Amino acid sequence: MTTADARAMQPPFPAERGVDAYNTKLGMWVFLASEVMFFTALIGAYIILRFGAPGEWARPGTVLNVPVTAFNTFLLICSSVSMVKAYASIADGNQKLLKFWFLVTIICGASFVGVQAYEYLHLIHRGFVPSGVRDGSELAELVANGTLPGASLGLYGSTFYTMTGFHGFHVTCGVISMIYLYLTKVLPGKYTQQNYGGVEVIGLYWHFVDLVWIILFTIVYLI
Amino acid sequence: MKWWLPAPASTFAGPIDGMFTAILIITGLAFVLVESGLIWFVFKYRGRPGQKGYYTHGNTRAEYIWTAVPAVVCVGLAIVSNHYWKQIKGRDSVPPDAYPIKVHAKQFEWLFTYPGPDGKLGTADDIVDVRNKLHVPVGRPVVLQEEAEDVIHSVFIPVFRLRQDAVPGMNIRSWFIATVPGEYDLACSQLCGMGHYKMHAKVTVQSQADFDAWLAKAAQGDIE
Amino acid sequence: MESVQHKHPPYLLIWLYLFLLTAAELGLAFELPISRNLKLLLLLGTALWKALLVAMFFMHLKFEKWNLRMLFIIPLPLAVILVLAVITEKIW
Amino acid sequence: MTTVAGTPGVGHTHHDDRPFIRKYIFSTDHKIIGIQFLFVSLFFLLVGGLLAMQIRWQLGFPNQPMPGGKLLPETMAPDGVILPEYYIQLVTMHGTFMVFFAIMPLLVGVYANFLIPLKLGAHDMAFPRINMASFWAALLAGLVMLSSLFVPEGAARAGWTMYAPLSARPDLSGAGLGQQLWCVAIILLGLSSILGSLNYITTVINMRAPGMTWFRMPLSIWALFITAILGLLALPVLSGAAIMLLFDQTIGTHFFDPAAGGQALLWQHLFWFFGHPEVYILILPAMGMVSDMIANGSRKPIFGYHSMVFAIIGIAFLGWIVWGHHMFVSGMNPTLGSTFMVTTMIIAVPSAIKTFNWLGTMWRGNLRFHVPMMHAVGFVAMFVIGGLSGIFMAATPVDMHIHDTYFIVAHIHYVLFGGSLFALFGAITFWYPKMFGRLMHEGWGKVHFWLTMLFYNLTFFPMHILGMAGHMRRIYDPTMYDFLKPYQPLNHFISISAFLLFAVQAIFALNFIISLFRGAKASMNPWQDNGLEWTLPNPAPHGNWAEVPRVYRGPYEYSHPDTTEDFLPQSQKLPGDPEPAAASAAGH
Repeated sequence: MTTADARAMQPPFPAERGVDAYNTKLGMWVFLASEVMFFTALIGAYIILRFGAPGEWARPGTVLNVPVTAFNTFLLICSSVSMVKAYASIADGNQKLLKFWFLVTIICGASFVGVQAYEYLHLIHRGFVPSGVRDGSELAELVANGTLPGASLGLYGSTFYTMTGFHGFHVTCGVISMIYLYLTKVLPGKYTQQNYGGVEVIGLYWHFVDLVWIILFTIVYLI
Repeated sequence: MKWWLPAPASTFAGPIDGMFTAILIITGLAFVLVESGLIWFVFKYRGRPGQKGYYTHGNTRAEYIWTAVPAVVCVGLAIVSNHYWKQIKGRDSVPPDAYPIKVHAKQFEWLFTYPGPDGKLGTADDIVDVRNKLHVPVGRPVVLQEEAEDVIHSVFIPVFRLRQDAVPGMNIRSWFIATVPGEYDLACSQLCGMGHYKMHAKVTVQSQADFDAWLAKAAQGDIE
Repeated sequence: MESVQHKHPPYLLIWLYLFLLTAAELGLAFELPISRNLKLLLLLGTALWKALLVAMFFMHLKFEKWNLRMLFIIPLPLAVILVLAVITEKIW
Repeated sequence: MTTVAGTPGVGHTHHDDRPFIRKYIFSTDHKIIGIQFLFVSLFFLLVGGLLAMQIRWQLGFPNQPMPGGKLLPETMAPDGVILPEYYIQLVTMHGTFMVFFAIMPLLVGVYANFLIPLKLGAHDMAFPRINMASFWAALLAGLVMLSSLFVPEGAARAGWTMYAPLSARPDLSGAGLGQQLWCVAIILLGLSSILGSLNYITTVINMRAPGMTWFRMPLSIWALFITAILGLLALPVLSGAAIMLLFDQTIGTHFFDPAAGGQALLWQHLFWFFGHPEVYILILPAMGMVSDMIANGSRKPIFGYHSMVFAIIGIAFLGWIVWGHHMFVSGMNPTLGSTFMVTTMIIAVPSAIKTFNWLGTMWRGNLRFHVPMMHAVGFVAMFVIGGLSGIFMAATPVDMHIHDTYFIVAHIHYVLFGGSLFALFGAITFWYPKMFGRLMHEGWGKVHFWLTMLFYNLTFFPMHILGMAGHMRRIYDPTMYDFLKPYQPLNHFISISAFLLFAVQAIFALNFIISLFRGAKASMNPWQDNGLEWTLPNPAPHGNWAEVPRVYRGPYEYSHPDTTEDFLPQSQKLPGDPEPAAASAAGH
């Protein structure tokens, strides 16, 4: 037997370790990776369409109500920090603080959804709809008298409602799951200093939703 | 029935058919090599009771070879492809003196607009919307300016080896030089609705004189 | 999970940081008389910085192993490739 | 066998007293879910096949009444003659069913579910309930898609690639509800695939048995793992695109509407950004399972295990940057076209490596031609043709001529039928005993293989000739064109071959069904394989192992010089083997 043969006969045996994350946490991270690609499709379409838009894009603040949404952004950031405080509390074994911070998170999250619903209603009332601008509405007049560039408003409506709508959907799902966890796990005191995976995992999801909003707020409302 | 590509009728046919043949030879060799190896192994190493296989986990040198050879061949093909691709579809490939014809595609017909005597599209003497009849002069660059009204269509002229989608919202230029006078088929090759199969036009390649005569008649409304 | 008193990052400070950055963004978007491109760059930079803060501290990526971080990093170049490639469509 | 020491405990002790509905219908057992996927996707394979037969009838016998066509309603085929609007529904739904509801779930739904825990020595998936949800979402998606054939205006009509704006405009395509149901079904399927993928990935990373290091995983698991990553990252893009398309159809958005500034090519970019990884989702698991079957049939270790793994990873990586080769003539930026052409040429290399390594595995082997091995060798032979014909399309100038012709149709069927489906016939036969405890009939299996091989080639090889002549895809009546008229006899021939190909699949179906009840009882390890799954009784019990198995070596130790037998199971301890550390079994 030649040396090459002998080398070739060594079976491949390197040893290594896993990623040191328990199943649900790893599963959530994997899920978030796929969420990144989902929002890539939506945000990517927005960037691409805006680059190729037929006319000038409406300036920030002309269609959307930025102060209200800035307040909403603030709410979501607060809910993120309260979520991480809830996590820190139970990691230190403090049930009482966990209940408090978890509830704060739910309230902030639910308020975010509420404010967004209000924003949508208001926008639709002004005539801003997914297909662009409704005929005979307040915004249609602005387009007619030339204060609002009209050529790209169809794309504006399409991308705005799709992106923020799906973000809102994610927030809603998050709030519902948190309410469920609050009633079935947090209030009965089922999370302990030894077992608080659920808080960490829902937290990961919640922070991710917050992270997406940080990007969306900047590129949709401010640019 | 021919067992080969259609008879060529444009200058693109040369390089494209040449590349087709070259790839056919290369892949044919690979095909024969692999399949004959497979068949040979199947017979030579067929199982016999009481015998064992040769215990090996591989051979690095052999693997290097069969990684490198396909890599070199593929990169070579890529270089050749890119060379011709730039000539055919490249950014600046359209000859400046090319004769422009506007192609307006819609469900389910082709409307061709020819420039009038001034040789420019978009002027008053254009012969507009000639239905399903593409006439081109032989031996002269022609550039199709393709646009679509409703959905995506695709200009496909097999004898020219020419294919280019016409996309709504875009104006796409696609050029060729016809070499053989005659009557050919132009087909839509992108599914465009239920009438897709019948969206075809006749291509007539004719001498410059015949073409000019036809154009003069077409200007009078007689496109036959 | 071991039952020791954890040392946590200063979450409230990060919250303040995020709050200030958001305020800065709002100011940038409306008030500053600088060129549009610079504004764009600054806004995107701030947004990415905020996103990074959330990912690093709130999602604890700073404290995870590299192979877990990879999970989150892998999709990002794909996203960039997709957007950049398609954008060239309108620029070429 | 030299020694039985270290063989893990088999024979599950606890009595399985779950009620029938929890055990077989709403089961969380990965094996049952895999079998559920198997039945459901075989059903959709049949649906797709029936649609294909109608397509072939129209092409081979244009405008003649189809036998049995009178059963179809007036809106599809009055007097049995297929209408053009029904024909484009046929091509659309054939592609959709075969890609999304037959091949993909057959490869991923069935075998990722069935094999990953069994081959890695895990009790079940990481998230059994999510796994169950994934199955039911897929079934629901399939039923929604099926129902779209029966709505008033008929099913989606824009081809399986659903190019906008045709798909986005009911007034232009002629189908409103059908197109919407297509989008809904695809979004549901995306959800199902993502749930499945996150399960597979977590399981592979976290639930491997002690000693099952990354490079001791069978290639089937490597392929399924990488496939899961592709699915995880590609499907959301399709879902996003389908959502935009659905909104364009229903609430009046303008993503793909050029009149309002939308971009028609955006759909193509998004679709193929998903679609090209999808292509590898449809072939990588087949490659992995073929590797297992070829090593088993050759009684030899796989040749170049590491380069096989790296080839899979390389394909997966390159698969993300070649999507534009579907769009060379779409009006895409030609410089981008050059880039995609180069990457496409390069992706041929890892496929070549795999092919040569399979040959290397058979070289100096002691080949056993059981039915799975025959299909695996058939896979290699056919995949080579499909792979090589891909090079013609990768060469951009040549693609100008053969794009959207039957050359492409031939190529995709050589890869998906000659490739994936042959691998699947082999895989079904190979793991049948572990699923159902019985063997499929060997003789009929061989008859099925040879007849399929024959008619398959008679069906699809002549399509290359048609494609070279310029025969377009998706046309209802080729006799409309002067340049295609001479080729009608060939179309005729292809159609007859296709009918025969379909007919001989009855052998497989009958063999599959009859063997369920009458097949010979299988022994624990009928193929004398090394995988962990063969240390379990047939069919494997719920929870798989009473005691987690330990793994001492790689998966392909056939004809090892130290043993008298020509196989050496992964969990069999030889005297010199060190005990594995328990580190990789984290996550419980």
